[in-house]
Amino acid sequence: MTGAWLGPAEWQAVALSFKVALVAALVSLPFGLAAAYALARGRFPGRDLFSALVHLPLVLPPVVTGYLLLLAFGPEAPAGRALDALGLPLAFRWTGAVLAAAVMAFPLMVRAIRLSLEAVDARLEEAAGTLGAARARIFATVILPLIAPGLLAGWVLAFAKGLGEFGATITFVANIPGETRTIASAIHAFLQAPGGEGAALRLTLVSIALSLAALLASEWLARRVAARIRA
Amino acid sequence: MTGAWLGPAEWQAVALSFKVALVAALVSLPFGLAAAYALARGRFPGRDLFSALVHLPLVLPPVVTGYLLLLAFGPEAPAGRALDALGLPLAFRWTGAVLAAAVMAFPLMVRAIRLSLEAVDARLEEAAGTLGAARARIFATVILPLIAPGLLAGWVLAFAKGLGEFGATITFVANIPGETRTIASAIHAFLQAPGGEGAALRLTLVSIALSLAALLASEWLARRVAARIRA
Amino acid sequence: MTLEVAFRHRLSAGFALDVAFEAPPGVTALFGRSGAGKSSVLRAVAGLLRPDEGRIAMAGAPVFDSAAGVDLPPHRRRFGLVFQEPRLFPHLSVLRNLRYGRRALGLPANPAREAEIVEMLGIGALLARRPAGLSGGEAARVAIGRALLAEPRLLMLDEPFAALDAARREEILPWLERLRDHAGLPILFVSHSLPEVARLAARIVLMGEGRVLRAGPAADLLADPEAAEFLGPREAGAVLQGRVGRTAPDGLTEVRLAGGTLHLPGVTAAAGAAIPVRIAASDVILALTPPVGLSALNMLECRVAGLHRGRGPGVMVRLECGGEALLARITARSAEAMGLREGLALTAIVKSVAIGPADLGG
Amino acid sequence: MTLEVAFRHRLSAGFALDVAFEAPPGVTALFGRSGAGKSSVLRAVAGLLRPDEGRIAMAGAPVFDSAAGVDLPPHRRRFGLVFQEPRLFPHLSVLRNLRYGRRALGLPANPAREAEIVEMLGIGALLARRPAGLSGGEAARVAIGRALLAEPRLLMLDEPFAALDAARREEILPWLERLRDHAGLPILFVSHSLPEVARLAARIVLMGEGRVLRAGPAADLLADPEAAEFLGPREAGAVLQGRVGRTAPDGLTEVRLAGGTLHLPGVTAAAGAAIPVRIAASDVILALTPPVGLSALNMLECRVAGLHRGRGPGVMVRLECGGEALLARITARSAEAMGLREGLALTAIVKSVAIGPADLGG
Amino acid sequence: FAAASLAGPLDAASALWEEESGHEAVLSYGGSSTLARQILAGAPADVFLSANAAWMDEVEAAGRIVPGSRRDLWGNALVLVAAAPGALALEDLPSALGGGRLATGLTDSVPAGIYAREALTALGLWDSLAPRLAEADSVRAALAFVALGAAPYGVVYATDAGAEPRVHVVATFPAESHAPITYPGAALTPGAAEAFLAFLETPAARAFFTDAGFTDPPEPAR
Ligand SMILES: Nc1ncnc2c1ncn2[C@@H]1O[C@H](COP(=O)(O)OP(=O)(O)OP(=O)(O)O)[C@@H](O)[C@H]1O
Ligand SMILES: Nc1ncnc2c1ncn2[C@@H]1O[C@H](COP(=O)(O)OP(=O)(O)OP(=O)(O)O)[C@@H](O)[C@H]1O
Ligand SMILES: [Mg+2]
Ligand SMILES: [Mg+2]
Repeated sequence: MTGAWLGPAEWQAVALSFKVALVAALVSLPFGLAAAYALARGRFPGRDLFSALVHLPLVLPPVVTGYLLLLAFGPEAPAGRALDALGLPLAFRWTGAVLAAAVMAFPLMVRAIRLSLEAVDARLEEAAGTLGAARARIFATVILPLIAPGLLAGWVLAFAKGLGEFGATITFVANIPGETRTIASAIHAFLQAPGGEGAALRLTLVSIALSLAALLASEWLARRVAARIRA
Repeated sequence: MTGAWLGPAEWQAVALSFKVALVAALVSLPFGLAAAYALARGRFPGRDLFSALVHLPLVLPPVVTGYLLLLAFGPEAPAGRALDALGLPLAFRWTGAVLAAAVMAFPLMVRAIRLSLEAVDARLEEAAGTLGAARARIFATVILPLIAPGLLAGWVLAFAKGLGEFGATITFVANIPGETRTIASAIHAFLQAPGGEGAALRLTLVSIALSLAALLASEWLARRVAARIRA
Repeated sequence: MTLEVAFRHRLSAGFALDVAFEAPPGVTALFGRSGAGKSSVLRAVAGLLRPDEGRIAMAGAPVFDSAAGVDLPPHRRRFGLVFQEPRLFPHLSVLRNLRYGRRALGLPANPAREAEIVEMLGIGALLARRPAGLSGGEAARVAIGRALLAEPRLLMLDEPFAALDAARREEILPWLERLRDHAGLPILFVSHSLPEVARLAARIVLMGEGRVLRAGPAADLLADPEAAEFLGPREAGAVLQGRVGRTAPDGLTEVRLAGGTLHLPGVTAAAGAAIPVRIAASDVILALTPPVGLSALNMLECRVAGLHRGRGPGVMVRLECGGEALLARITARSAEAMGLREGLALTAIVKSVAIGPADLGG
Repeated sequence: MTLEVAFRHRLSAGFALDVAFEAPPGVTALFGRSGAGKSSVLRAVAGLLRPDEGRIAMAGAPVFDSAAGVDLPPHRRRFGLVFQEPRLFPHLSVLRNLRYGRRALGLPANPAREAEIVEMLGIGALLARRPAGLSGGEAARVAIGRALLAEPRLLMLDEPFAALDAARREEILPWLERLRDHAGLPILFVSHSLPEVARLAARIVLMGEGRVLRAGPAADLLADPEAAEFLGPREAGAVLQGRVGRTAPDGLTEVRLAGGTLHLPGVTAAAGAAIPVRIAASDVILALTPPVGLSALNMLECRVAGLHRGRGPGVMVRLECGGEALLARITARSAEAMGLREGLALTAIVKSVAIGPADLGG
Repeated sequence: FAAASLAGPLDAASALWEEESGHEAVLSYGGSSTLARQILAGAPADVFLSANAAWMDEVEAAGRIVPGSRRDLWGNALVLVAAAPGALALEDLPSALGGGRLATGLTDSVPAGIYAREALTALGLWDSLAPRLAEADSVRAALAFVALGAAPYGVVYATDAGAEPRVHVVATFPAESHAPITYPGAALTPGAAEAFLAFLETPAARAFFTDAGFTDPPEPAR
């Protein structure tokens, strides 16, 4: 899997994809955690609606999600303008690709974290409370370490999805070399033209290698976490 | 959300989507369970590779997955021919759409089930063993009931993904009304043709309604399962 | 620093709690059969169970009051609770489990106290380990240490010694006695062992089916022949006030009671100190005339104050020895043969070694 | 139907098991301090821990043999194990927990036995409930019932009564005695309560730091003054062979020993039956001349067979009463005052009610 | 199998054909590349209506079409659209863009993108505009960028521009600036498929397409 047969433009796509997937997975982690906590523990009206909203990117065709993102965060939309003013322009920028990837991966991440949260033994939280730990401390010192497997799993899913995401990304931020042309976009573009299969295959292999690396890292981390608890 | 403003062709797509998502989610459940079990408990060489393979549909652009499915299960491919001979033709049939949806949803389902499996208290399995239960019985009477939340979550993710899946489906089995033209394909097609936004929006709403219903059903079931354990 | 508890709570269609008692500084034992509601009361006091109605107050300040809408969360109450199961944090080492409370409360480290508690519990070799591999008794000890180190305003112990061997119990009990005597905090103690309860508790709350059957000073309850029905006749006994005298070179210490002097081994209290001495009813032998040539050193001159026939072949004899009450459980046959009747003077024989350290204190 | 256990296993860098003992039908007690390795031995016997090397065989057939490469999975061994924690299945009702073993083994339902066990454990009101809301003692009882109903070839009980009140223990112990006497299966019993062990166990395996310190018949070990060091001096005692005589209308039953006749309450065995009687060393008072006018009914004529000074103010006196050994623990001061020496004839006084049902059996 | 951009008029035309011939027409829309690959993999399609010639060439080269049945059915024009009405000389495009981007289809794969690149190259604008493109997955997506204000200008087909009320045609690329835009069709099976193709060339059928903005196929077919 050396780079000899990848052109510089392809390497650029690989590096960009890696960046986009990594940042998307990292940035969405706190939001995913918050949403998962609200869904697992919260008892608020509209909880089911919120759950549905979180699942939406899974249910809708990616193009629709991308279109909705364009409507909400396009340069003309209020949200887009506000972020732009805050120094975080999204339109046709890699940051937009990050948003698209994060949104598409969000339901997967939330579900993974939520399953872990639901498995946390409430009796340990009670014990922490009687030892003087407030809610926030219980969360940081008991819940968070115990849901590490779910966070890791959510992170891996989001990273993998970030590598593979294409429909929403291209619809939202197009396919601009060096800015928003990710591996997935590039593969898609190659497949659109007759004879592009070879280049598409090479990029596919790179993509698999990247995700395999992420996966191995996460499995290794998960085993360390599990070993800490068992030993 | 009455049908007055949906034409018969659109209703057909809705019914088909529902069927495809439902069947895909149900059929992939045992496979997802087996894969999750192997990943959570198995200690075999190539486990990480297997894990990577399971994640592949997430990492690859859906078009690539669809194309690979076409190459593997197309009418002229050996696997496709074999299944055809067994009375299970896939190519350009709704069964193929089921396969595409199931494959795309597989990583999500496996991860959900795996997280639940990893949370099962091994001490209960030990207890079952000393009471005379063989592995298979422990699986059926202890593990399976305890991972019900994960199975449900996996099922919902797969169903939602089945509704939203489009890239792999259209690439593998095209977009044939009544056979493989799902809601997502239809939405996509509407968006491609000038003036289709209205129809696309209506179908999107139907899709959201369907997934909301599935979600509510699953949350309700999950609460019942949890209540059974807590009360 | 007195804990006041009075609340009702419906746990299920068939089971409701309805309790009211007070726990001043010192040990208050919750005693009762399995399923009586002891752990549920502790949960309510700790803030883990929200009663339907009632009031729970510490030193006059309510931590829960349904009428006033007060309900402090557990961490604001600072009530330590050693649960019936260890509930250790699986992801933290034993040492970090022990220190969890201090860190949560922002208390400064207290290495001396930590070392003392680790030593007392015999968990020094386990500090670096994770809870998963600990034996049942090891985990129980770590859980005790974790609660003690958090320096709570109130300590609740739910059958803390159930998984411990007798020798370890004998190491922890004196420590708890010191804590009780010096820290001035209320301790709620749940145990199925009456000797332990008799040794530690100044007050006993006897529970049954979610209610308080009896509550009062341990000496009264243990010496009350009618409470024996709930405590179990084999466990009844009296608590007498003793004053420590000199300790002879052979290790026996004089303890003076109103009715005579006892010679007891293993007394650690200083000379001159007042200590309560529990004498189990089944450890007392009665003699019409003071016997001679007997290995038992301890004899008290008493007078029969009452006879209580229970079910079965036993009789509970209430004695009055120099103004204090003593209980003796003998067979009806002996009572008849000896012609026991109210007012009869006789000698109560107590084997010195039958009063072990587990029956001293109070 | 004898269990043979001999294996080594390294649990961690600092702790290794190295045990060998046999358990014939009847109760074999595993006794030892917390962390001694008792639960780990049970895990190995059950097939939940695979020893590094050794052999575990039941009725001559190995269930584990590292040399022969035999290692039956737990369900093929059919060894019942009541764990130190209840480990109930949270998703099943109490009733389905109880029936789990029978269903797994394909055994036909046995409503009579089920009713009997439910009644003995007092869990009839819980059958429809899920384990989550049970109290500690309730869960422990369900776990006992679940193992009993599976009709194992071997029963292992890991501190089964730790969470139970004395009254409930008294209901379960006779039942276990009947099981022991009639089912002919080996029972491994872990407990920190020596009275329980003395009552149930025919053999004792004394463990410490992963090794067997002593193993042998309970009567020998309990009467061995040197084993008292491990068992705790307060717990030492002798087991004598008695024969049940007639029961008087006042509820006292004659039990004839070689050295005399005891009058005991609460004996359930039929007249003519041979029963072992345990007399704790601390429950014996010695008299140079048979005293009169005493409430204690039980006196045995004995001769001093030996004196063992331990640490502290106590002396263990070994007595020979009609050919059987008896232990008495008295103070050194009394021994001196009475001029005790080997061969001296004297009377041992045992309070009848001091020998409760918990000390009968063996 | 038909290119997705033909959807509206083709639906109408095939409905008419069903009425007239009694045959049933089952239409499957998709991207030309997807459809071509499916045909190459053995899809049971009878007719292939492609949005570009290259993929039809592939299918023809693979021997999948009924010899002689290939024909160019329709043509289309390439236009420059903007969110605001007005007119713009094409050579002023780079300066008019300002800091914005020019929305197109993928310029090396999506047909409309390829035509756009040819046109911009021919007009000498490619070098200055290439770094300022926003290449979309489809013409529709490119159009959406303009319609939603994400990009000030876009290069799309005249047919798409006409159907989107939020954009306005500000310039039309000269036909000679790019390869002729054609929609070739071919029968993959003999019989009814060939009849259907023939039907599409009847005036009645053509009317649906001209109404939607399609032009006659450019002469001569490539
Ligand atoms: N997986 C393990 N890793 C390391 N040490 C272990 C492991 N399992 C058990 N031990 C240690 O082995 C010793 C024996 O444990 P075991 O549970 O058998 O004790 P036990 O005799 O049952 O004690 P208790 O009376 O407290 O239940 C303990 O010191 C324990 O910490
Ligand atoms: N959530 C609940 N739902 C229904 N019943 C409950 C619930 N929690 C406790 N109970 C019942 O309340 C009673 C009291 O339980 P609790 O745990 O307080 O008993 P306990 O006195 O601590 O007993 P033990 O000595 O066995 O630990 C029990 O019968 C128990 O089954
Ligand atoms: Mg309790
Ligand atoms: Mg143990």
